Amino acid sequence: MQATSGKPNKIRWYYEGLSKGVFRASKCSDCGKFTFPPTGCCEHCGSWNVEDAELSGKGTLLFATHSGSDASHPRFEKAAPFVYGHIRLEEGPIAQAIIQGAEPTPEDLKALYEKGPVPVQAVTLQMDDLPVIAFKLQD
Amino acid sequence: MQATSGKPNKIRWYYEGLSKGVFRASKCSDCGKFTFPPTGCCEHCGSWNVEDAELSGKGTLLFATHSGSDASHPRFEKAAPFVYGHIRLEEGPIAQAIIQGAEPTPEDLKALYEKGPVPVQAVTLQMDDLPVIAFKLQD
Amino acid sequence: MRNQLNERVAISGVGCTHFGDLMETPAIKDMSLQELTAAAVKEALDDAGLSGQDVDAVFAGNAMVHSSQLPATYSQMSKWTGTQFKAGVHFEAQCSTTNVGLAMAATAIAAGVYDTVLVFGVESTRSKVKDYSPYEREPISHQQSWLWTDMAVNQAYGVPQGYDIFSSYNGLVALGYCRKHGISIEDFDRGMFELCRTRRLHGSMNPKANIQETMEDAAKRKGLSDAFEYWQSENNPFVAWPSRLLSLVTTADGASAMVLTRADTAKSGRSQPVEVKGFGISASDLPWYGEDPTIWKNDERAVEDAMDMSGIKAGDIGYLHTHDCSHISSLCTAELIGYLEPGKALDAAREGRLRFDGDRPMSTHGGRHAFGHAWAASAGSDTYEAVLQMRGKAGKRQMPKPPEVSVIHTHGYAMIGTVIVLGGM
Amino acid sequence: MRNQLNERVAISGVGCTHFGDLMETPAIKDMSLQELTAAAVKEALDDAGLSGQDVDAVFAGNAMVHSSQLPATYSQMSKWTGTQFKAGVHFEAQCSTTNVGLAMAATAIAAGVYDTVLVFGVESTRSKVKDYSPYEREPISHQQSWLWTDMAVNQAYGVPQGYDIFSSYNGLVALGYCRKHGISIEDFDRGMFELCRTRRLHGSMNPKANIQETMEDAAKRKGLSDAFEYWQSENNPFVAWPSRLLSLVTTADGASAMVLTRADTAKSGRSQPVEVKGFGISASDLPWYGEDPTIWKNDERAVEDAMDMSGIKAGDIGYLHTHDCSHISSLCTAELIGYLEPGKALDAAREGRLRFDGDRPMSTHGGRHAFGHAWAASAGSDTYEAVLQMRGKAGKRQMPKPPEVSVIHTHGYAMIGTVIVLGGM
Ligand SMILES: [Zn+2]
Ligand SMILES: [Zn+2]
Repeated sequence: MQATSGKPNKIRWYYEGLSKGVFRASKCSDCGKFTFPPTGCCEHCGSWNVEDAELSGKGTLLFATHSGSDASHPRFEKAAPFVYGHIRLEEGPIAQAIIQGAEPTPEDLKALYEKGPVPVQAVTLQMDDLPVIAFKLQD
Repeated sequence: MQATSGKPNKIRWYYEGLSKGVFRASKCSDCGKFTFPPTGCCEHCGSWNVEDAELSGKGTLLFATHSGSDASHPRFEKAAPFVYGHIRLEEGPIAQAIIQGAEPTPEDLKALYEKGPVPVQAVTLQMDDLPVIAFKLQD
Repeated sequence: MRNQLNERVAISGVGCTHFGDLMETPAIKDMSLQELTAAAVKEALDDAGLSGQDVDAVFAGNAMVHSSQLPATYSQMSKWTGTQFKAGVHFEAQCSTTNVGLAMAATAIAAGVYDTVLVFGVESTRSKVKDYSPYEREPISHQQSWLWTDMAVNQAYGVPQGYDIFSSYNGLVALGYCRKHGISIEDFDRGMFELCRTRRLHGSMNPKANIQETMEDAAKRKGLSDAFEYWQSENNPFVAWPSRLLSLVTTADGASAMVLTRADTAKSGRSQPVEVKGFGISASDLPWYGEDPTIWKNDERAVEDAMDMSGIKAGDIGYLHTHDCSHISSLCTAELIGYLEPGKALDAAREGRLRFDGDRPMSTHGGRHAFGHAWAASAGSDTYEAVLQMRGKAGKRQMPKPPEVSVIHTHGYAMIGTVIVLGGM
Repeated sequence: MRNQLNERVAISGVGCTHFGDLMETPAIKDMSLQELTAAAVKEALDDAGLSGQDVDAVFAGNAMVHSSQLPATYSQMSKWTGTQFKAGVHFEAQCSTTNVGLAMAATAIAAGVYDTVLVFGVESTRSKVKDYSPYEREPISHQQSWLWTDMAVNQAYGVPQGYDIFSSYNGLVALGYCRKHGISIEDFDRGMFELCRTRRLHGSMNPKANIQETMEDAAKRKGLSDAFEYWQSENNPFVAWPSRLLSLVTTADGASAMVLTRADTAKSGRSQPVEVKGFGISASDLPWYGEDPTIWKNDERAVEDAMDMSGIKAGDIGYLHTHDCSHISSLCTAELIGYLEPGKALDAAREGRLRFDGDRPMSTHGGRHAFGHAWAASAGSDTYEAVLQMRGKAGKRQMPKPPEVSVIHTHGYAMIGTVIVLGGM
């Protein structure tokens, strides 16, 4: 997890992974749980004994709604409004992220809600200045 | 002390005075001391029973040094470096402000230091965006 | 932790300004943040019968330093509040600020250090310092406001990746609630309407509220005869389906203050004191909930700690405020606390039970929507309301029977659940 | 106020990073503020033999939110320090931050609420967030740095009217000191040189210091054989006559942390605990002094309260740090405390009495000039040094006889005098 400067910067490391379609996390050697996205400490038990890890990107979309139509951040001006979802990842972590494969309309969202949990796969959206994680509906 | 909008804003009121060469303060009706520049509360005893007041602008320069040569604020880029002094006002308050009538050189400042306390008079410096108080050497 | 207060602590004075816009609202128009703060502080000190020189310490709350540009707030406010030379600190726990300040003040008194502590919160969410002016302000754009507010949200991985407050705090929670309790989207929408109608009613009875117009009057103003028609109209779009705009916070500028003191001296003050019986605080980064969006672990911890410290049970609560930047989230918290039956919060709203004159009164000042939200000042406005209700001094919106025990829950953004328990003395 | 701690409180762990530049200094280069914080926290928790999940509350210090952009610091750091779901608050008292946090933590423990509290401070004074990047930083210009730092100074009337930190904190104080004690400007200059030389010596013995080069080595590097010649050269201009550049703070990025706990459980920790015997805090707006620039009323109050709470006298102090953003101000404070004889501080510097091996050791880490200054992290670095000295673990710069009582004074900018008293257990 050496960053470009030769020093550890986990945040840079995460985004460098994302730009290559790799979903980086850290895994606790004590309790075995994942911290996603990665830090240098286990968010569950506080152990500093964590290792670099990669996640499959597989997950289940539990609920989906949408963002505001005016982006709250300049990075997302072109993208807003977007579908935003609540996801359980295969390896355990819960994530919230942009969802691809549905429109941010009450109709699409209601259909998704009535359908219940559906499988999703993480993908990388390359924004103007940063790669961003998103999840694509799988059916 | 009504500000332009019809509501009290003591800060605006102070600067409006300054732009006319008037040195505004508040005076405590309980302990009789001045709060300069003005607030709505006596800085000495905590009383809310304060009245608008004007100061004469007369004072005594106790010590003088100079500012940095690179202004720490854009407003003072043209003025820096300037002589900066520690002043006892006739009405009691202590003030620190720009001093006019001496150069910010070790020579001038040493001469001022060796001379000891000297009388000064408040004047208004009109900066690009705001009037600023300064004190002029009186001899 | 032992989770007890070794000595009894009381609130002996409270103050709160009108919540509104420093550039528009007549009651606070053109005031500096120094003067806005002083107005709340003066009310609290007068209420306690004290001056700024009588307090031992000042806990100065302000969250969005980008709009206020007044860090070291303890010293910048000291000549405006008469508190020169007192101990101080500037702190923030975002929208929990003032009540986290109350907790810190309570510990400083119960530790034996201070006898009297002034806590205040001040915020401008509507405008910022103009250029380098010492008094001119200018409005903040919608995006600027969220950029600065969202600085409190995970800056490494949350905000950069598309985090959206409306989704996380409203839409997903709403869907989780409907799914869990088998509530239809239509019933949800009707329940949210009724809750907002109650909050608007409360706001209309509160001369300090940001919005004092009832939903019925808003409908009339728009030429609609029916408030629910107004609710479902283009005046109230979905901000995060199925949650609508009027289920949200309205932003405001404002200040609040409280004076805390040793309980044994509080009774000799000017006004009826209220005891700080307990508190609980628990912070969490995103995501704020696991698979079930209605259960927030940080709230569970905060509630548990506050209940434990104060020794009260849910049935003892006579008045409750839960943080309602998001109305649906506030109902989840009320159910978590046990004030409302699980899954029945919307029914309670529809039945008017959450009104000031109902059997489960909540947020009688109008809450974050009608009273308005001024980040660091808001928790103090909630406490202010609770103290007024407990004293029987809440004016038109006074609960018929003043509560003996009040609980105030707030969410400090991004995220810190904070619960305080107040009791009569 | 009663000014006592109802229960005994100890520091059971301390941590501090290298102070330097996140964009340049090898030991911390390219670290995020989250990682910089975690490094200090890990050291403190390891020192105490605890994990983040063992603490009850986190007091998160950060002063210059404009450079860090991490408000709600308690939650933004929680996954980097293992402290999810703990109580928290973000606070600042500028350059007193970490020690004001220590005082707040001590009250929270002595009140009976928490058993263990983590306090940290983190700051970047050298760089800021670049654009909207979650990890890239860029350097701050001199003017930008002062604009943001001076936001802590009276924004109504101080900064807008030409306030200058170098004048207020150095030049005027120096002149007041010389006048009061009949010291010539030449003797003043020589005394300031000797003080700086001592601090540089201390920095050279501290592997975490911002400047580890002695004055002699700096002179050599410039091709000068004599350190005093270097002092009087163009390398060391007057920044506020008669005060020179090298009598000032050097800015840095850094983080510090401490773990506070009940004294009765502290001894079962991993390292030798140190007791928090007392503290005093007093804030003041400008001007910080009256006619006599050497006497600051806020410091008088803070010193008096800390002495009173701890029950110590000046003669009990074995190690002293006074805030030395301005070296002359730091000497005035040492005289105010009674550690040095009035008017004799410059003599003490010349005689080497202020060195780690002298009879009046001060700022053995190198102080704000050599160790460097990272606003909210700095007071914690002073406490870190005091704890190391008291444990006999300060390496090359270890005082021959570890002090039994240490006093740490800091000035939170603009202005809050803060004094803490530490004692052996
Ligand atoms: Zn673990
Ligand atoms: Zn007075």
